[in-house]
Amino acid sequence: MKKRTLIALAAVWTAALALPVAAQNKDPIRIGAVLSTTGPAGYLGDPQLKTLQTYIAQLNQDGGVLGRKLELVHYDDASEAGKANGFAKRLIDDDKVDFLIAGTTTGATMAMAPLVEKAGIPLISLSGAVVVVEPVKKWIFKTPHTDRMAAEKVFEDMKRRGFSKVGLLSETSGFGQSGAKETRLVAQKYGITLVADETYGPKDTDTTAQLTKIRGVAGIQALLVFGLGQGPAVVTKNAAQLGMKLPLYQSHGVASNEFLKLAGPAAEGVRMPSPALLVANSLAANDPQRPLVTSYAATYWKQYKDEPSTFGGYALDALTLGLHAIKAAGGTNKEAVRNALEKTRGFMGTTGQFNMSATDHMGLDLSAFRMVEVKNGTWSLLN
Amino acid sequence: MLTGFLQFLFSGLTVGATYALAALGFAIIYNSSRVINFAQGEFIMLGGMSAVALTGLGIPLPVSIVLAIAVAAAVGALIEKFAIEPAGRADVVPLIIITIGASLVVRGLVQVFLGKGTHALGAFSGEKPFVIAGATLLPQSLWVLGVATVVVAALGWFFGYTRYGKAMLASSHNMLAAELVGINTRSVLLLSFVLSGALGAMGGVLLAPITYTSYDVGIMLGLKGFVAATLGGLGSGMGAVVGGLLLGVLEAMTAGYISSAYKDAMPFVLILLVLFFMPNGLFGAKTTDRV
Amino acid sequence: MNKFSSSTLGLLALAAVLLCLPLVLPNTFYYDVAIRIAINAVVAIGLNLLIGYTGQISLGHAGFFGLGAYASAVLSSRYGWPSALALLAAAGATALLALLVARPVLRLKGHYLAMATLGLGIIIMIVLTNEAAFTGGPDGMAVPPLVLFGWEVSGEKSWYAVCAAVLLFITWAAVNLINAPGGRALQAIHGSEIAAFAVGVDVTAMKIRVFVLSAVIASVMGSLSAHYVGFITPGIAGFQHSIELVTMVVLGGMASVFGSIVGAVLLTLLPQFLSTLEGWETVAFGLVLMASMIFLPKGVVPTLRARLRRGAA
Amino acid sequence: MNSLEVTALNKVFGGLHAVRDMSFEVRKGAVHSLIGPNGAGKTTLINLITGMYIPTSGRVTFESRDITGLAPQKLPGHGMARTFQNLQVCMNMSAVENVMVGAHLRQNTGLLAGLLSLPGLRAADRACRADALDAMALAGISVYAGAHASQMPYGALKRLEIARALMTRPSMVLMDEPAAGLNPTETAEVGELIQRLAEQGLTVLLVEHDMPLVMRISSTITVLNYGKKLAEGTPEEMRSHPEVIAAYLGAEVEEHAPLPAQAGRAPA
Repeated sequence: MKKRTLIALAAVWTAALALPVAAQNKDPIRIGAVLSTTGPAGYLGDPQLKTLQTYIAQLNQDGGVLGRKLELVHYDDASEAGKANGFAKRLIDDDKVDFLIAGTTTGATMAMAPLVEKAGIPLISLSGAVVVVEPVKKWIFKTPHTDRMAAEKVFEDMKRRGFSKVGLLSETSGFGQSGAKETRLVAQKYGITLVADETYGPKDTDTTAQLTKIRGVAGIQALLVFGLGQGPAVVTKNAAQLGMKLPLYQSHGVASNEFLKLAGPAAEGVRMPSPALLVANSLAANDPQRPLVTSYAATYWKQYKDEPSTFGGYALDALTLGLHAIKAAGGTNKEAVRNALEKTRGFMGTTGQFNMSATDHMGLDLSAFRMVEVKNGTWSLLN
Repeated sequence: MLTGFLQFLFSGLTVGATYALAALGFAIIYNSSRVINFAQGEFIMLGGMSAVALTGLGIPLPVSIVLAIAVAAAVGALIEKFAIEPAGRADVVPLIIITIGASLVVRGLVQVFLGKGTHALGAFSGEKPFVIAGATLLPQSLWVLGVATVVVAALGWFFGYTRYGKAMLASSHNMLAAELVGINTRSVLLLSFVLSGALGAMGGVLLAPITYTSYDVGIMLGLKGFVAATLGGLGSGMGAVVGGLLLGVLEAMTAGYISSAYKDAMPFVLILLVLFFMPNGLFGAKTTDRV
Repeated sequence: MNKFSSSTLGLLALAAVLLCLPLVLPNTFYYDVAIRIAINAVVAIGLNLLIGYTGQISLGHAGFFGLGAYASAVLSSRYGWPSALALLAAAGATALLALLVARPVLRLKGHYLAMATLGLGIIIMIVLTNEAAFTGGPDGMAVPPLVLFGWEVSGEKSWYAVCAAVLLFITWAAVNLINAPGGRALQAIHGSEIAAFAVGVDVTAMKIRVFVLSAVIASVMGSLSAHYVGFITPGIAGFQHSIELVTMVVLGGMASVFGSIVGAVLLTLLPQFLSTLEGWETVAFGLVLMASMIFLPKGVVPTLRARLRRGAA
Repeated sequence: MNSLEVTALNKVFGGLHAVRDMSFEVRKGAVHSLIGPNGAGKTTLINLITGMYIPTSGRVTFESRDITGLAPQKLPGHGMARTFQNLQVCMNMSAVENVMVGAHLRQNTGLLAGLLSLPGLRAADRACRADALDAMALAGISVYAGAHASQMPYGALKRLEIARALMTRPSMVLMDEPAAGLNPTETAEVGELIQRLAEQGLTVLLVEHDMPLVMRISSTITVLNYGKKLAEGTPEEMRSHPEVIAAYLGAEVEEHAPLPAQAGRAPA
């Protein structure tokens, strides 16, 4: 074993193991975050982390909260629920954080749930599935709309257009499958029968096979695609390629300008439920959400030269909700902060108006969603 | 019902052509070094992503494409120089881990510099699909199939009729014998990585307009390329092409006729069945133990 | 210092470390890391019997880990089986699948064997993802706590005790096997299959037995890990996890039981230290993998042992 | 009484008729040598007998039991052991362990038994280690008792393989060029070893190129050429047999004048 190679290897290992561990000091309000900034859900977690970092820095310049500086301790769970569980334990036991903003994906949130409930520390989740808050868990709240709400908003619009035979094409990811489950549940409530039920893989590069099958279903009037990332864009382009005239609905998962860029002209006429953030400029002047969403969009653009995504908005709301509760509780006592969170009413966030209660740890209603349609390449608000 | 079948066939062949290019990349490297290059998928990703990044800087599409292929070829050379060569005569498992490490480094760098979003590359010649008996075919698919055939033919010529090509084949059968007759096997290994890097990038660039690209598309495409190469018989060029096309078509048929949920499982079920009955793949060379 | 006594020394050292650790660990987070290391080490030791000692490759062993975890979870939460029984049933089911697949798979050699096992692992993960009715699909499912003979194992300290005991037992058992006739037959297969034939070893049968053994060990640890974490997602059966397990075996040292433990320690700690690298973790993890395989092809423990022996000689 | 009988054995690899209608017997306790120029089919014949290759036609019986085409791992059970032309030693194990593996069929090789190190097993293992050391002593490599296989020279490894074969307690051993690559003193020692084993009643079938060794220790010699039996008999008969000399020195020698006596050059 040549001397030189052994030293080189020792250097690699000591460099990896000797990284500075965050200094501990008592004062600041410590916010723990476990987000997926790499792996399949990486593009969801990335804007969430950037939003937290930007706003915490800004708040610290304005003197922090209750005169205490804010400190963010973040770990990346690489879209793996097992790692999220491990890092949550590190935040609770080792870093001793005051509250958690964690769980880009539903899987990660549910993996941390048993820990949080046992340790007794508030966690605000950024994941979409309704299972996060149903049945209600004492210490767990969430800011994103649920997939059930998205399905209901879509079915409301379909009923108005007289559609009753609808197809469902869902993604085999956490978001897609729980969305599909909720869609199947609420369909009858709106007198809609699902005449087709197909799936596609999150990283699929071609869905013409599934679409050809759906197109062949007799009497089908519309298609709901439940997924996020590149999948729905591939479906939209394939539908155009096949010359399908079927009205196409998407989930709030793709309510972002990235979808327009990817789908291109094929997206014309596509409808979806979307948070206010996407159509900030076309909101009515007196709309209570307008100032919030426009300032968030401006702040994010100034910092990253990129449009904010709805998923980043969930993180901002979680941060403001958490700090609002700490102010209301006058400190970072976990039980007090939890109670304050539960009593939050009429709180305006980028996602919508939060009216929490002992039985509803999300507090959003259908008004938080706006139906939008793609008209000549941009989003237009439908009322 | 014909339109359905034709549609499945077209989409299968398009995706299959990329699997074939990836499988060829595997075969070339396996041939000259017995290394299974798990970073092959990242070359495909690198092709697509660098083309998107370059066009984003305003560089015209054709130039961006050539540069993207060059970038992937250069990365292939770097991996060979700094990972495969220092490893020397390591055996199968450590070499597999080294190439996986290399794929992590490539993916990590692209993720940091080109971000995590999904990108699309403009189609080479428009988006208006051709309609054949009800089934539609994108012009880009023709580009994929056309370029793939040209590349396969060129490789057939290179390995069959040029001195350097034959040198590469010789060193794949017996590294020592090749060295004894004066073939610089080190540069053969380097060329094989450069060539398969370029091949992978070509596949990535061709497919990007149809299927988008992001920093992590390489993982599944690489695995499918490995399945296609093994299906055809490791190290056999013909096997790689046939394996790739067969895989793409069968995948589309599974999605169409069986269940779209198990589309991704099909290649692996297929490879298990093939290996159970033909332990050396469809065209792989039979090897008997010499005692 | 012949091989046998150095292993007893190793066993005593391991026992000592496992006993003293609780005095040193500052809070339950460090227990959590120790527990994950113990679980990974046991799976790595089982896998090392297959890869290091018998010379067969498996790039899909996380599939058996995931199968054990999900079988245990489904049986205990959806069908109300007592968790100990569910764990054994899960191990039985995994053994059956491993047995079914082993015969055709183990006829293959080198890269084809790597491909077949890789495919097997991915198929298992896709099935776990798609059969949402049982497994809760991609969002995973909750797992009730482990009840061993009436004692509900909860809290880091009791879990640490269970996992440390299992690690000590498996290390002791693996060292026994290596020095027993069965272990020697496995190593003979790795040395030269033809020599093994010549002394009457039924090579295929032995390969199948060690494949099933390592699959069962992975399944049992999958079940334990599921009960410990309390929530599982299909990702635990994925390709990434399989590669981590193989890297632990190879980095620690092929054909070295204590090497697998060292490999497990290094690979489990690494993400914790790399987590402060903000976005560069993937690059760093890749570089560490490559550097270790290039500079330490024989693995950490065998290289140190060779250094020691050369130093002493 | 014959321990091995080969009748009308044929093996065809594609176009090549490697072994052609081969019949011969090996008497119990004899040292029977198979000689012939390179490519005569000697190793193929051994591999056919020991089940490495499946015969195209013909029959092989060992101690009056038909073992034609029997799987190689079944033969040690019936008392037949072998060594190999190109060394088959497990370099990942110590010398003693290599020899102990020879006792595989007599030991409890269950994995569970091994894992739990059941009481009987540890005692049996100690006995097996002692037997292995005896076998190594017999083979004249006791000096390597503590060594690892990878540290041993080629000559010692050749004899390690013999020791391993002996550990299976065979009644017959097929040795494929045991003296290949050995220096003269080592070759002499192997010769004595084979004779000692034959005296203890072991039947030996030897494939060897070292003529002095073959002539000194063989009781019968069979000469092969192009897969056919050319001649068979005692060493003296073979020494002067015209066809054997022709086969070895090549037919064209016949046309020129016979070679003067001191033609051979000293070995390089």
